Amino acid sequence: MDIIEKVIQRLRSPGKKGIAGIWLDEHKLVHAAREARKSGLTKFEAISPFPLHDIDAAMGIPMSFIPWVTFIMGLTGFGFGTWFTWWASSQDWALIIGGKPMWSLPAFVPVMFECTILFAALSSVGALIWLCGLPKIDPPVIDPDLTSHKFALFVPEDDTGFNAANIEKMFKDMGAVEVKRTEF
Amino acid sequence: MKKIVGALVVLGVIGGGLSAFIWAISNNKVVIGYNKGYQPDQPIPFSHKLHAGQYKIDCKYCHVGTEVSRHASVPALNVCMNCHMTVKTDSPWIKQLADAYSSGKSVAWNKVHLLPDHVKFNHASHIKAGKDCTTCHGQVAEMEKVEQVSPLSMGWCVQCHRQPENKAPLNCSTCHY
Amino acid sequence: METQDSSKTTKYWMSLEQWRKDPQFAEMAEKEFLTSPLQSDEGKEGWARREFLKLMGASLALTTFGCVRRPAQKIIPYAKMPAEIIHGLPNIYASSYYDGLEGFGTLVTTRDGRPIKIEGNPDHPGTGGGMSARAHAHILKLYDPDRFTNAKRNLQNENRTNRETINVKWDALDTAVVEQLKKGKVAVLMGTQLSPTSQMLVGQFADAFGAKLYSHDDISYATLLDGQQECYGQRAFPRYRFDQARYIVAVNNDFLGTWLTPTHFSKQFAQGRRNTANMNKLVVFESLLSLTGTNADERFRIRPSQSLDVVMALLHEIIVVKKASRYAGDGGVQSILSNFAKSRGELGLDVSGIADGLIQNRGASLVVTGGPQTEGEGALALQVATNFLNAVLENDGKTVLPAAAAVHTPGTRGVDELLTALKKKEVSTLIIHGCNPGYSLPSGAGFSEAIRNVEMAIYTGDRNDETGRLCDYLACDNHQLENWGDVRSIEGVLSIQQPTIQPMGDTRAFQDSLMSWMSGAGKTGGLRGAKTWYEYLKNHWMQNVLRGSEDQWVELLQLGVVKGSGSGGGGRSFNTSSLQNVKPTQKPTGFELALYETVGLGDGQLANVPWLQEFPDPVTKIVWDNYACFSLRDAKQWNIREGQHVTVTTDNGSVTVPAHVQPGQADGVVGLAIGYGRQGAGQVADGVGVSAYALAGWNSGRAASLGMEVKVAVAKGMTEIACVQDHHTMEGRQIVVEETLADHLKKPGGNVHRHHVASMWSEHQYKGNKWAMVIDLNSCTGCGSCVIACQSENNIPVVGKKYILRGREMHWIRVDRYYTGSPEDPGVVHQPLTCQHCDNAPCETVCPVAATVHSDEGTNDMIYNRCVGTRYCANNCPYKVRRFNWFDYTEIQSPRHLALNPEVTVRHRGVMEKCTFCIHRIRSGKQNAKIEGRELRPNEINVACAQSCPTKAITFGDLNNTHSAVRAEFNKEASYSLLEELNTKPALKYQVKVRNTEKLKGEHKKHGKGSHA
Amino acid sequence: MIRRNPLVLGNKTYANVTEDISSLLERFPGPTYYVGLAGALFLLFIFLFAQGMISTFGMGLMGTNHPVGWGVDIITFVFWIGIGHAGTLISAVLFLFRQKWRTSIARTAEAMTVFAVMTAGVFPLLHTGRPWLAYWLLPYPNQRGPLWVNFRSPLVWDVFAVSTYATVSMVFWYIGMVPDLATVRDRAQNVWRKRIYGALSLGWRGTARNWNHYEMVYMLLAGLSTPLVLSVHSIVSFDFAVAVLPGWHTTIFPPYFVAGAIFSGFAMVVTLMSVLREIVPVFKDYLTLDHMEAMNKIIMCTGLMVGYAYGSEFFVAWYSGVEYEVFIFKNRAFGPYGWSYWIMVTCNVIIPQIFWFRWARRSIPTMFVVSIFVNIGMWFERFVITVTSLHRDFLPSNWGMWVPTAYDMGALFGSFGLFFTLFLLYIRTLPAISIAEVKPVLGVGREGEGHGHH
Repeated sequence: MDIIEKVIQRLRSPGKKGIAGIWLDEHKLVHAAREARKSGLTKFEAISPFPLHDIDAAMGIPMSFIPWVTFIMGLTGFGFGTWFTWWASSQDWALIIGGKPMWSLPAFVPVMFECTILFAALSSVGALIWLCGLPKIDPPVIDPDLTSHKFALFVPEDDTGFNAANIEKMFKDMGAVEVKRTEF
Repeated sequence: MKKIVGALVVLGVIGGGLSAFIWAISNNKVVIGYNKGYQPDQPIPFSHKLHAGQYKIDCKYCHVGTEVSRHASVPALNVCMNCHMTVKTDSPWIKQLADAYSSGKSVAWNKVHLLPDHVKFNHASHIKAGKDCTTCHGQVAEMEKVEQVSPLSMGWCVQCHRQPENKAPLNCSTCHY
Repeated sequence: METQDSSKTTKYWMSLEQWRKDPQFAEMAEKEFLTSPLQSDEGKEGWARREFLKLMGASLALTTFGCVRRPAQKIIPYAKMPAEIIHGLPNIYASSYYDGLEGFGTLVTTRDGRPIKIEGNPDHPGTGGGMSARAHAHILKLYDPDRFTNAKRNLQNENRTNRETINVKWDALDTAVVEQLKKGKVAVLMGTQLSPTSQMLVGQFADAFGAKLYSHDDISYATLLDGQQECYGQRAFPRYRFDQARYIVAVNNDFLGTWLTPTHFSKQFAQGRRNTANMNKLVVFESLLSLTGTNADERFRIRPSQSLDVVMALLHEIIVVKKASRYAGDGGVQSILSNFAKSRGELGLDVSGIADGLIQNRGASLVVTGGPQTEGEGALALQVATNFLNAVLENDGKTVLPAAAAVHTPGTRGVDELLTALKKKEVSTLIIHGCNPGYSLPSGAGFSEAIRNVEMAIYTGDRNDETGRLCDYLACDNHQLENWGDVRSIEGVLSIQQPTIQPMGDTRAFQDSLMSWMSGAGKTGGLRGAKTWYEYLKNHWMQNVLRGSEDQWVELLQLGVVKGSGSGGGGRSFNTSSLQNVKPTQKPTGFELALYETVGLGDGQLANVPWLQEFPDPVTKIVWDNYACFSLRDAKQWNIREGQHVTVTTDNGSVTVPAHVQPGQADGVVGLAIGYGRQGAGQVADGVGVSAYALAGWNSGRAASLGMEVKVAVAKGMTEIACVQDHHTMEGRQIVVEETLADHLKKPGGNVHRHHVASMWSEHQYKGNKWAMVIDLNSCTGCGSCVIACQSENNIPVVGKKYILRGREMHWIRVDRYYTGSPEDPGVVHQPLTCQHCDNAPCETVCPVAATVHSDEGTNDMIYNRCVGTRYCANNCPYKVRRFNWFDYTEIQSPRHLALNPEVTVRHRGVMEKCTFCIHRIRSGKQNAKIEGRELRPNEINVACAQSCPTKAITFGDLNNTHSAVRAEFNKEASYSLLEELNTKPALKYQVKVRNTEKLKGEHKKHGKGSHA
Repeated sequence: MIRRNPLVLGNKTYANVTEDISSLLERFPGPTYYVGLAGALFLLFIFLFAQGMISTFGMGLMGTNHPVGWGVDIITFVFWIGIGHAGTLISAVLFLFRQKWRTSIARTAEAMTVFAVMTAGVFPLLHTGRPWLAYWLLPYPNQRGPLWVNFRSPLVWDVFAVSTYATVSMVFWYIGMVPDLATVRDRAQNVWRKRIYGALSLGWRGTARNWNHYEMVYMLLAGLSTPLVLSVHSIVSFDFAVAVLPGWHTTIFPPYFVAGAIFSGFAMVVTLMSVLREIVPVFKDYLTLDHMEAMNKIIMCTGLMVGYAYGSEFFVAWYSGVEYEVFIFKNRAFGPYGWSYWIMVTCNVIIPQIFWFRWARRSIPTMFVVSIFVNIGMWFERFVITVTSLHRDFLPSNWGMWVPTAYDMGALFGSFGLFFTLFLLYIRTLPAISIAEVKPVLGVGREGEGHGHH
């Protein structure tokens, strides 16, 4: 029971306090993000209803390393498929089937292939969920329209060089339609 | 980094546990179902401990045909009566037995070791191969009430057939036809 | 011997008599099978099922199929274990049995006191272990739910319309019957008794009551007997030696399928065929396409009324044209032959070549004629002419031997005399046994009216069938498996019949009935002190055959047959004066009727056995129906389609039946099978087909159809005819390979196109046993005995007409029949097809759950309990031998389930099944060898189909054993694999079919070179 | 550069898009919807009844027999699996090819895939004689030795392929939907609604770091799905191609089946879209005639491909010189089931040729009718392959006919009930057009407007 509570605790991860600025134009957001980074902030987040291509560079987010997970797990899947078909068909219980040898490789290729894909795909998604910290139960939402047509930057209080006044000012300068102190 | 280590630890524990379970299930270390330990009451509390243990009556004296037939049949009442015509005739159980014998109604014993119909186990071949009754049935001579000590699952059968020293066939049609 | 050598094995079968010597058993001498588990409670009715289930609790357990929850089960052991029973081992008893006029030596397998299978006794000199489909199916008549279990009385009003049937105690029945018998004017109507002791007993019964004996068989061979009487002065069946004949002519005679003793004849025929260097030739003239016709080397289509003309034409050719007989100078013969000049011309066949063949094989030829379709005006003339032809060919004493014994009790008369007596009210008590005159006498005989004139009619049949409902008392006879008896087959083999089960109901042997009536009336003089039929029989044998030795009696019961009986020859002389009555007959101008007997149903007495109703006719492959057969030309002309209802009318009556268009049938002939249209025969038989006797005339004591003109009218309606084979030609594919004898002698298997196939895999090496089978298509006559043998052995269900129509037949071995050449006059080949146990089995590859895999002994195993039923294996089987359990076929009507073989799992709904090469026999054979601590003997293990085959066309055994028969056959040049180009590497090979003819009817399309992968 | 038409009509703003798509889930649909749902439920009931009867009493209720061991169940399985290819193809392959027009149809096409695969998946289970033991096809550890499955069997490949495909396409569909579910959650007023969609959206908030991983995974899934989608129908075709039967044992089957799958899948998408456009008029702005036309072009193209396959089969049969092959193809076209062959050719090859005309490609009624014909034709293609090959194979003594029963019909038509019930419930409960994906392409074809972000 303890474990379950701990898991729930984790999933409930309470928001951090901070300042959020809201824009209506994604280009302005990208610009603001770039500026925020220049100002030395590192832990700030950009929130948008759809992926923005330039934001990664603007925020200095490196390329996701999930492809490595995919690749390694794909290889694992392939290896597992190969080993398992070999082991089950020729080692654990060798049955004479259709006059074929116990280790009739071509017949096992589909299984090996599907194992590769399945391992790769599920582990990629698993990695996504893990890395995004999902699932989250009732996470704080800055503005419900952030999943519709608004764009936001959020700077947590524990960010390096956090200065509430400076940040509020910067956001306003950048054309934020709203700046608020909030939790995220 | 801590996250990754944590993930690996969690995955490792789950994977290890799962593998252990799979291994245990596949190798009869854990038996689910199959009525191992079944120990029903019998209409007449026949004691193997007394007959086979104390009096050392050979299994095959009562379970006739075991050396030639598929079945190690439960003895007909006339086998019981061979002795109990004279032995312990005043016991109420023996009276019940004698009644059943003379009326021809027989006794409905509860079957302890049950294989489904699609499994053709042959007692004679196993006896001929030098297997002792106790290999599968356990120390019946010490049992007051007979209990199923082996799982009688297919994996349990196969485990023994796989031992090279048993030279036992592993064809499906060895048992299923 | 090819199969097991019985004398050398420990104890192959046993008899109760051995135990009887035991003093304990001597006390029970009165009651055989006292210890049978089927013994019913005193005074209780019905099957003693409770006791049975007690016993079977262990072996017929509910199948759990992966279910882990324990079904609580009981074990109920015997209170007093019968000494001969070891639970789990079969007891095999030697016995015998006769079906119609065919006697079989049998080995009856019993399990815990219930017979489950009848097999041929390989020591029987007549059938040599071969069985017919009907003989196998007899086991299900024992377990027929519609069989009466005790004596019955029909309460009748004066008009003898039965309204009610009540049970009657045997005592009451005996009292009533004895009272009646004392009044005299007793008549006994019987089917031919092949039991010599029964014949004697009946004679004594007749003496005791002054009873008159009459004979009637549902399929009558009286004309054949009359012919023998006329020509040789002996009214008995001659013994035919087809094995000695090198040239056989059959005119409307189906000696391989239905005539007289077909199993015996098939064995002989195949013997004369297997050695191709000295192979016989079979020429068939016939109206319908019979099983014999399908095996002919040359076949000619004639109308039934032309049968005599064919024989006369042959005689003319031999005597007059070729002057190859001592009768060439006989003016009387010449003048009789000259009477047929006109009909010879009408026949329009050139028989010169056949005559040459017969002349060349003088003394080694054989002419047989006649069958149900030639009964009637002129039937006797046909038999006389045939006898004459055999005499001219000097076959008497060589291929036709004098009879072994009389077939009837002396003084037996024909059924026509009984009818006369009945009509004159000269009979007050009529006892009917062993025949079903109410069914098989045509309306012209007036039997149902005539029987009203008797005061009491007693029938020994076991159901209220056509005859039963005309009688006052049903003194139900035992089933043959419940009875003591003996059989002297037509070929003269003496065998003993011992019961293998206590009567399941309160029925009584016919002979016991006779004896109790005799003693009831105080006329026990002839019984020589015997109180029961068993004592009478034993006395008779001890005194007349065994010369008083008890050991011999025990040995007889173990062997079943009297060694050396049935041999011996002798000649006889033909009486030329019999030819005086051979005259041409009037021939009808329109359609002619040809009644015929089917291989499956025969006279219809086993019509309530579902196996036989679902037994594909060897020629038409149709099940569950009879039908009017038309030739292709007639069908076209009359616009008759398959299944179209037609009304067939004769002077005697009319029936409306579905039509069947039969290739190879003579034009202008309507064929209709007898044995169908039963009434009161049971739930299975009733309502299947129509009774052909409605059309038959009545001619001197026989149901006649010869020369009978019929009118055919297309009626409204269609019936779907259930045929298990939808397509009838080989499409030029290499399926059955035929060769002419000349080609075969030059190079056996020369017509087989061999394929060069390559595999990407290396092959498995089978180091231990490698089971294999060879089917010699040249020996196979297509009789289908294997089909029912397999059905009986392997608990194969019957699915019914509806599902046959949907293509759901379940037979593990089937006999494919293909027509070759022109559809009007095709050649026919038969091919038994079962699982080929391919080394590279396509079915195994595709099964997702490995429910069908190869064993290391080369068999393709089907594991029912693993099967989930994807049916992929069946799709991928190029031979389509796999059968699927579409529904739950395990619910078998009680007590038919008692015939199930406990060695073979009863298959659950939704699983696949197929031929296992009788894996249970392989297992038990190997286990026996192991228990006895020895190696398997070559040919020790045999499969049910091979065992049953009358012609021994199927060889089974271990390919890796250098001494096995199958190894020699497998490697013969004439052997080939079916669909070899697929590289499935079957463990079953076929051997080419050889035709003793110049040119094959359907030439195979030559295959192109190049491999088909 | 060719000037292209706008992908989304009506000058939508981001808020418009959110409103258009999400509001559907927030109000009760019109009567048409309920009529449709009632019809679908009725068919579903028939399906459940038929399959229930078959499972209870046995496969014998269907028309399958010897020699035709596979009938409606397998035909319909392949039919639905084929349909289940278009969704993944649209979302994955077109995604990799950067075809922006895919965005508005991808979601529904994927949903169709998932439902079609679900519908298809029922059939191989229920076509077995003992469906309650169908789990034996999985190689799970057991107490029988352990006894594994036969990895050489195409049916086991099927189990792997179809279950992998079902899993991956469901995950792909779901992952694609997570941001939209967050949108719906954030719009929700009702607390339960908020909770349900909140749980479904996994608490997604759309941070840039999340989007970074998200887009990568989406692309990876697309990349993995592409060989997967090709493999699935190839493996389904192995069910036939690996067998020895003439008419089945053909190397052309994998590409032939894949082309057929795309063909039938797009036809089903067109069928659904043309109906959806009518049920939800606002979708006309998203599912424009341009979208429909693009799909019709693919239908025509793949139709020609299957036509080529039909011809090529005959050529190969003739060229191989195998008498069984030659016979089976003659029998297909001119045997007792010849009518089905000609239905197939007419529906699949001839009728789609109307899409050479631009008006036909852009006429909703025309494309609806054609897509229905293609669906019929593709069912008959599988019928022709399954039944005509089985009913006359090597030994003429085995030849027989297959006649469907009422239960066959119930299983076939009832399966549409299952599919449409799921589909209609999906329309009502999940965003039918990808909100997050449409927004970036609003600007395509709209020159000089502020929304284009390039």
